[in-house]
Formats: sequence, structure tokens, C-alpha cells
Amino acid sequence: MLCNKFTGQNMTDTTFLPPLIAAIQAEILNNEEEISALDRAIGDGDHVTNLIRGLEALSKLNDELVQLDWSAAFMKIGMTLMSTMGGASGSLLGSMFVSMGKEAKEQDIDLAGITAIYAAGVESIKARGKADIGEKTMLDTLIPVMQSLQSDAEQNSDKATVLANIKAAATQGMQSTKDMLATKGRASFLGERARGHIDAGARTSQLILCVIADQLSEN
Amino acid sequence: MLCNKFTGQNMTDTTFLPPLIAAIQAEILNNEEEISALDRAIGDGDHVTNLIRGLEALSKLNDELVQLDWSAAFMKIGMTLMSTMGGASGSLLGSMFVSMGKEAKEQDIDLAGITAIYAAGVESIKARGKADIGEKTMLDTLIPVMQSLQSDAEQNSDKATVLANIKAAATQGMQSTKDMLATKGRASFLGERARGHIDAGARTSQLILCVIADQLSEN
Amino acid sequence: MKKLINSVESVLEESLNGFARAHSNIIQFNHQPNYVSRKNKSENKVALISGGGAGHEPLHTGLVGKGMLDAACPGQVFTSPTPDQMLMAAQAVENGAGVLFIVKNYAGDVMNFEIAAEMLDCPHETVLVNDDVSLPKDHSTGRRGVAGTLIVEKIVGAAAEAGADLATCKQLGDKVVNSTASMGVALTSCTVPALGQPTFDISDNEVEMGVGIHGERGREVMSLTTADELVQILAKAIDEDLKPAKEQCALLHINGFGATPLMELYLVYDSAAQFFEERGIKIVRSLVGNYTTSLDMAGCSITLTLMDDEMLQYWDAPVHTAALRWGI
Amino acid sequence: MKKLINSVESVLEESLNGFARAHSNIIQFNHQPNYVSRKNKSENKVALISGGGAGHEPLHTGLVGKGMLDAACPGQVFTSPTPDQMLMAAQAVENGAGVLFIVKNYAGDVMNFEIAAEMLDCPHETVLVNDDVSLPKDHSTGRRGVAGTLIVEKIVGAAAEAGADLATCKQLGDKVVNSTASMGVALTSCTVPALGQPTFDISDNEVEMGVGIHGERGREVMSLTTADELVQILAKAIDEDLKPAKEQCALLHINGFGATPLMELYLVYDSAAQFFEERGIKIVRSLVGNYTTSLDMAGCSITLTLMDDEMLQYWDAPVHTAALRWGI
Ligand SMILES: Nc1ncnc2c1ncn2[C@@H]1O[C@H](COP(=O)(O)OP(=O)(O)O)[C@@H](O)[C@H]1O
Ligand SMILES: Nc1ncnc2c1ncn2[C@@H]1O[C@H](COP(=O)(O)OP(=O)(O)O)[C@@H](O)[C@H]1O
Ligand SMILES: [Mg+2]
Ligand SMILES: [Mg+2]
Ligand SMILES: [Mg+2]
Ligand SMILES: [Mg+2]
Repeated sequence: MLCNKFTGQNMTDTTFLPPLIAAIQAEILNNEEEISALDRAIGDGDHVTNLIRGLEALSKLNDELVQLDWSAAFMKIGMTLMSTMGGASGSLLGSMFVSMGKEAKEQDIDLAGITAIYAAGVESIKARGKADIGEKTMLDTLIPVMQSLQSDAEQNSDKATVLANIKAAATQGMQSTKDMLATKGRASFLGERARGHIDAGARTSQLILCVIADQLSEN
Repeated sequence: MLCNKFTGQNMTDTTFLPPLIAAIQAEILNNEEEISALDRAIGDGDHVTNLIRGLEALSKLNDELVQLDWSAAFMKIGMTLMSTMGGASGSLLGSMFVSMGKEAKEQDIDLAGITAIYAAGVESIKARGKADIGEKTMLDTLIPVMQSLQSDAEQNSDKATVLANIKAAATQGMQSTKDMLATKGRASFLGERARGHIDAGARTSQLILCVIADQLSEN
Repeated sequence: MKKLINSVESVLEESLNGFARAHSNIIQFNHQPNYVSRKNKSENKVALISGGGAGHEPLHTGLVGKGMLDAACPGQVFTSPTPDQMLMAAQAVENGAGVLFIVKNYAGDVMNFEIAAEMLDCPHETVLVNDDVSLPKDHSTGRRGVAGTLIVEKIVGAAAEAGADLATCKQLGDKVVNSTASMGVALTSCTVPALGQPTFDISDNEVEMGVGIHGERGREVMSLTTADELVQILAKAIDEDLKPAKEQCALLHINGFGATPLMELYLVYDSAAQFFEERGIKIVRSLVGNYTTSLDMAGCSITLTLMDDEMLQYWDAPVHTAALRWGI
Repeated sequence: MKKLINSVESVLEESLNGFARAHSNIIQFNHQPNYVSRKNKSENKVALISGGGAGHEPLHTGLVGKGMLDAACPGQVFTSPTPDQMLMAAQAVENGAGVLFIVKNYAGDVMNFEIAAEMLDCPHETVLVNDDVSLPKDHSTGRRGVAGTLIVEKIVGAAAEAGADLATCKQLGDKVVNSTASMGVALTSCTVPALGQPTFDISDNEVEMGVGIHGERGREVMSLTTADELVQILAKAIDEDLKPAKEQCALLHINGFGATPLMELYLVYDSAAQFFEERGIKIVRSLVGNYTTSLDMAGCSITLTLMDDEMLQYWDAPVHTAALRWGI
């Protein structure tokens, strides 16, 4: 159920998704050069291309997605990302959404439910990637956001606070990767040379989460 | 016999050759960059390297050469160039000296004899290369020099005139290649694009002939 | 970016089409999901499947055929393939004796193959190739899989062809991996079509030492020096890792990254063979050429595999693929 | 200049040493004069000898062995070999049935081989390869010999192995030459070690159309365009030269110049095969890879050979060389 204090009047169902996907696509394309440079610096340079490919595939799901409930929509998104992106990020984001789809069956779409769903997604990335916070990956963006959601859910914060906290946690988490040594992903091969560069996956996760927060705040 | 009006007092035998070879080597090395650029522009760039390799091999013949008469020395030079230079120029210069060696058996080393020997060498290049004047090759240097020698021999010109005419003919011949279309050698593959460039083999022939003339004038 | 392509979007598909067309006697190409599979497979043979990002050609598509792989799943350039490719390929080529996945150790490859394996409902095993000794053995993600992968595929491929069962193939694969060490040096980066520019900058007097095969930087930047000195560094790391006994037989593989002429690769072979022979190793087999490439990167890697009689026999067994062929 | 070498002076010798070491089972390398010759030659077989400047590897050294060449004489990089090399090689491998020289049509190669032939005192013939259709048939020096040379060597090599006599081999060689047309396009120049810099400059949006194999400029500069459009130009010139009949069988060879990834060569194959098939030609054999290279030049050539049954049978016959191997 989507009609509640947090998710807002207009976010009644998965019709929310197509415009959101379009907004994310626009934001990633806007930052394509920068993201590409990040993955070139300490990875192999393909992260943004992989993500754009995945988002393009999602954008073609429009009609299909809006006919699905949240659980099925997340599943569909996960399977689509998994079979179009490739790379480390494809398997991870794919797993995340499939797990979110599974969890969404058990949850209402309120702050607590969304928090639980998102946490299930993040946990599946940790499990699939055998990684945790502090390893210079997308998890350095994703986990702080999970923690902020969890604490806001506990405190039953109002929507503006929740969204502001998501953006702050994502941005701070993303930036924290800059000075880290990498112990997962391709950047780990570079040892000390990886320091001083932001992780590409952390940056795209942050961009995506900020777009989601902005879209939610408009609802 | 070397003691005559043209060849001078000191050029009595093949001891003349080692310092001459050294002088030629120095001149080619001095102009290496330029020659390399010429063959790069309308050929494959190796002409100067081939020539330097050949000259190095000749410079190692010192002791051997001075023990030989002119005919045998030319033969030895021809065989050495032929088996060390490679490329079009190696087979041509090799053939030239082998033919000069054969002709030297029949000639005195006076102006008429030298002219006949040189002409035999040039004829062998024409035969081996199936080429003639005006095809943008080393023959555009070599043939005018042959003609100047022949006319000076007829007129029994004095040494200074002979040598000045050699240098003038060689230089003019070399320069004449600049505006030619090439019909032999690699430059022929370029069609109109070969125009405007001096032929590398014409340039090295001219440099060599000028060094020979200068060395002879000092004797 | 200067490439013989029509568009960044179509390069992979068109290249695979050309590959399929050129080798239609031995392989077929399935579109969507993309995989190359072997024609005329033997009955009741363990199915060998590998895959990875494109851009390493002939690896892996060029190694599909009798005596080697049953299927290869090419991802986008330098991007691991997706699980549906491996799953569909497995379902297409499996014929009763199970599936062996041969996976280069990269997060993306490992995870995508893992997902496929989880979905596959027939007996299966995975051999993880991690032959790159430019990283320490206890590296946080494990070592990368590089040019040694071909050797694993050849030897296990011959065993499978000879009727070895899944457990035996898996064991043999692990043995080859443990007997193999590689390390590479790059003189230039390479240009991924979708990026349109080299992945990294490098000056004219520098090399990247200890590189992987995705155009990424290596372990460290070093001054460009002689081939012999570069070979020393690579070969020493390999030697210290494998610690071969005197008189040990070995296969020496010099792998070009794509833009280095064969002339230089043979020069490197000479230098490396000398290095190992001075240490008492007997080089009994050689492989020199561009096999595990990084598009148009200049540079090469050295791979040494310590060989026993069984491995030698499987190495010599007939093979008929686009890139490796003998005895047939 | 970035190369895996020790010194400009030693690169050729060291590379040949490595080649000899890596393939000691099939060839041996004679120093001074340099030639590579086949081990285990058949009795009373026409001896096939080729050669040319180094820098085209695997041509010709990589094509010495059973079913192909008996000897190859490598000159310095892009410099024709010297007559003593061909003479000594001929004396070493000739065994009663005469010598066939296979020579690419370049002034230097032709003249140096000619001098060797004049000195050789056994029956001998020369097949002159001039497959490059970027030049008109009546070009003043004749057309150049390029990637089609390998096809001549393979087909005549198989005939010689099967016992064909010198006259038959010569005739067959001429027939293959007349049935073969090639043309190439370069995206970059290449760097000859002794020069230390690229032979020509070329801007990022230009190609050299109609190049030979010595890093020299081509017939004309053109704008870099799609692979399909470049293939059109090359394939059309070939088609207009050979004027094949409908249903004519042919071998299509895409040859990389050294630095172009296999991914692109297969894409070119796809495009070229489509071109010829649309004209009714049946592409029955393919060869895609770096065979007649120009060091580290990027680009490729297309070669088409019209095949009859005899040529097909010889193409398919067993061959065992460093670079080409099947059936053995
Ligand atoms: N084990 C892992 N756990 C979590 N995230 C990871 C892991 N490995 C890689 N990543 C994330 O994936 C991103 C790279 O994705 P991408 O470039 O698409 O794949 P690849 O590394 O295979 O080229 C990295 O920037 C990092 O954020
Ligand atoms: N057929 C020929 N007749 C006379 N001279 C020729 C002929 N072909 C080439 N040359 C000369 O040889 C020179 C090139 O020599 P070189 O670069 O050593 O050999 P290659 O052309 O085989 O690389 C040309 O500049 C030209 O002067
Ligand atoms: Mg990446
Ligand atoms: Mg030249
Ligand atoms: Mg990748
Ligand atoms: Mg040359």
C-alpha cells in the first residue's frame, strides 16, 4: 500500500517508476564523462556504459512495469539489469533488485517497509560481492543510506528529513571512497595507486539515490 | 697504373680506398636524418640504414682491400655491399661494383679508363634495375655523371674541371628527381604523391660522388 | 579513436557474425543471449563452458571446438557476460555428463557465472583461474585470471574429450591452475570502442608492470628498459611463485596483448626461455602469439605451466578450434 | 619508440633465435647468412624458398615446414634479403628436384633473388607474386606482392609435398597468383626499429588507402569512415580485377597488419564476405588473422583467391608450420 505519510499521494503504484527511470537515465547521461573517467582511473572504464545499457533496457519496460505490483516490478528490474548490464555492477544491482522484489512481498510500502526492502537489497550485494563498508565500492554509498533509513524509520522522521538524510548519507559515503584503499573490485589490483580516486560504483549509486530522493520529494 | 695527370701522384694504388670509405661513411652519417626522411617520405625509410650497414662492412675490409688490385678491390666491394646491404640499393650498388671490377681488368686507371669502368657500373645498374634516366632513382645522379665523365674524357679536360663537372652533374641530377614522377622503385606506388620529394638513392649517390671528387682533388 | 568498425553499438554483434561466418564448419553463434557453441559435439562428454568480456579475442570464442570448449559466452567489451548467456549455453551443450565452468577470477565474471550456476539444474563444477602473480597470493580478491586460462582450457578440454568425468575434469583444471603462473607488462593502454579514448595515459618512456587484461593500469609504473630486463622481472615473479624443481618440464607461453609484433614476442620468448633454462627448467612446449589480448594494447605476458606426463599428453592431444589447431 | 627489444642492432637476430627455439621441432635457423629451413624434409621434392624483409611475421619464417616452405630468408626489417642467403638456403634444402623461388614483386626482392638464381647451378624457377590491385595492372614496376603470397605458398607447398615436379609447381604458382587479388588500408603507420619513429604521419580522421606492407604511404589519403565503406572500396577493386563468374568458389583472407584486434578483423570478414556473396561468389574457405604484417601498423587487407577443385584440395592438405597448421 502506497498511500501514506511517507510515500505521498501520487506514488500510489508502479506508475511512479517510468518517470523515475527516465530521471535517473538523464542524470547518469549528464554525468557520463565524469563517471567514465572514474572507472578509467582505477577500473576498466566500462561502468557507466554498463549502467546506461541497463537503464536503456529498463526504459523499454515502461508498459510492462506499470502493470506489475512492486514486488514483481523489482524482480523484473533485477532480471533486466542482470541480463543486460554485465560486469560486477550488473550482477550486484541485479541481485539487489531481485532480493528487493522478494522482500517487497512481505512489506507494506511505508517507511519501515521501504527500509526493510532496501536493506534486503543491500544485504544481497554484501553477500554476492563478499564485501562490506570500507572496501571502496558502491556499498560505501549504499550502506550509509541503509543506516540512515533505519534510524529515520526508528525515529519515524518526516519525509523531508528522511530524504535529506538519504542524500547526505549517499554523498558522504560516496566521498569517503576517495581516500580508501580498495580491497574489492578492480581498484584492489592497484594497491596504493587507487587512493585519491572516488569509486565509480559509489558515485553512480549516489547519483541514483539522490534522484530518487528528489523525485520522492516532488510527490 | 695510377701515376698520371688525372689520378695524381698519391693515388698510386688501393691504399686510396680506406680513407675514402671513411670519408664517405662520415658524410652519410652526417646526413643520416635527411636521407632517412627522404626514404620515409616516398619509400620505406630504410635506405640510409642499408647504406650505413654496407659502409660499415666495407670499413672492416681495410687491410684486405689495400692488398688487392683495383679490379679485385671493386669485386670485393661489390660482393660485400651485395651481401650486407639488402634492399633495392644493395643489389644495384653490389652489381655496379662487381661490373666495375670486371671492367677494371681491361682498363688503365686514367681518365679514359676510369670513365669506362664507371660506365660499366652504371650500365649494370640500368640492366639490373630495368631503369634509365628520368625514373626518379639513383640513376638520375649516376647517368649525368657518366655523361660528364665521357665528355671530359673526350675533351681531355684537366683534373679540376673533371672533378667540378662530376659534382655539378651529380648535384643537378639529384635535384632533378624532385619534380619527377617515379616509374621505378617504391616511390612509383605513390603516383603524383611522389612529386616534390628528392629520391633517397639519388641523394646518397650524389653525396658519395661529391666526397670522391673532393678526395681526388686533394691528391 | 581509429578502428575498423561501423558503430560502437554494433561492433560486437558484427564481429561475432563474422567469426561465425568464418568458422561455420566448427561453431555456431547464438544471438540473444550471445554464445558460441561447438558443432558436432561428442556424446556424454563433460561440457566445458567459459566466457568473459569481449576484447580478448581469440579467447574464448576462438577456443571453442573439438578438444577444447563446448561453448563460450562473450560479454560486452571488457564486461563480464550475463548469467542468462551461461545458463542458455549450458542448457544447449550439456549432454548428460555435467558442466564445467572455467572462469577467470574477476568479481564480475565470478558473480555472473555464480548466478548462472545457481540457476542450472544439472551437475556442475567451476574451475577458477587465478594465474596472475603480479598480485600476492593472499590478495583481498584473489589473483586475476589471465593468459593461463587458455592452457587450462586446452588440457581440460582434451581430458573431457577423452571421456574424463566431471570430478576428474574439475580436479585436473585445479591442478593446471596451481601449476600455472603468469605476469604481464604493458607499453600502451588500449581503446575500448565505447570509451573512444585510451583507458590510461602513459608516457613514452614508461611501462605499466603487472597489468591485467582489461586495459587497466598495472601494479606500478616503471621506466621503459630493455626487453631482457622486463623479462627478468616477469620471469622472476613467476619462478618465485611456482618454485619449480630442477629438471621440471614446462610449457612456456608468450602472449601478446594485441598490438605487439610477433617479432618482439619471439624475442621475449628467447629471453624468457633462457631465464628458465638457466634455472634448470626444461621448456618442452611453447606457444607464442596473441591469444589473450586487450584489444590494441602493446605489451605481453609470460606464462609458465609446470607439466607432468598427463598434462603433456592432453596438451598434445588433437584440437580443432579457430585459434588453436593441431592433429586434426 | 616503444618496443620490447634490447637494441636496434640485435632485434632481428634475437627474434630469430627465439623463433628457432620455440619451433625447434619443425625448423632450424642458420646464422650468417640467415635462413630458416625445414627439418625432416621429404626426399626428391621440389624445394620451395621464399624470403623478404623482416617485419612481416609470421610471413615467411612462420610458413616453413611440412606442406609449405622448405626455407625462408629474412632480410633486415623491410629490407630484401641478400643473394647469399637465398643461395645458401637453396644449396641446403635442394634435393634433386630443383628449387622454386616464391618472390613478392618489389624491386629489391626481385633483384636480390635474381642474383641468387643466376648463381645457382641446379634447375630453378621463380613465381612472382603481384596480387596488390591498388595499382593498375600496367603499373611501371608491376603490382606489389602482398598477403596473397601466403596462399601461393600453401597451395604450391601442398603440391610439392604431393610430388609435383618443378614445372608443375611453377605453373600452379602462376595460376594461384593469377587467381588472387588483394588490397589494403592502413589506419596508422608503423615504426621500424632502426628509424625510431613512424614512417609517415597520419591524422586521426584519415586512412591510407591502397598500402603495401612496408609501412609506406598508400595510393591516396581518405577520410576515416565506417568499416563497411572501407571494405566496399577494397572489395570492389578486387572484384573488378578478378571478375569472378557467378557461383565461383573462393577463399577469403582478411589479413591484419599487426596492431588491429581480431575483433575488428572478423567484423571486416563479415562485411567482405557479404559483399562477395551478394555478387554470387561462394566463399568456401576463410583465413582471418595477422599473417602478412607491417610490424605494428593498424589496418588490414582483403585477399580473394578464386579456387578450383585442385587448389581447394591443396589448400586443405595437411600443413605443419609455426603459423599455419592443420591435418597434422
Ligand atoms: N565485490 C564487490 N562488492 C561490491 N561492489 C563491487 C564489488 N566489485 C565491484 N564492485 C562495484 O562495481 C563497480 C564496477 O562496476 P563495473 O565497472 O560495471 O564492472 P567491472 O568491475 O566488472 O568492470 C565498482 O566501481 C564497485 O563499486
Ligand atoms: N629499379 C631501380 N633502378 C635503379 N634504382 C632503383 C631501382 N629501384 C630502386 N632504386 C633506388 O634504390 C633506392 C632505394 O633503396 P633502398 O631504400 O635501400 O631499397 P628498398 O627500396 O628496397 O627499400 C631508391 O631511392 C632508388 O634510388
Ligand atoms: Mg568497470
Ligand atoms: Mg627503402
Ligand atoms: Mg568491466
Ligand atoms: Mg626496404
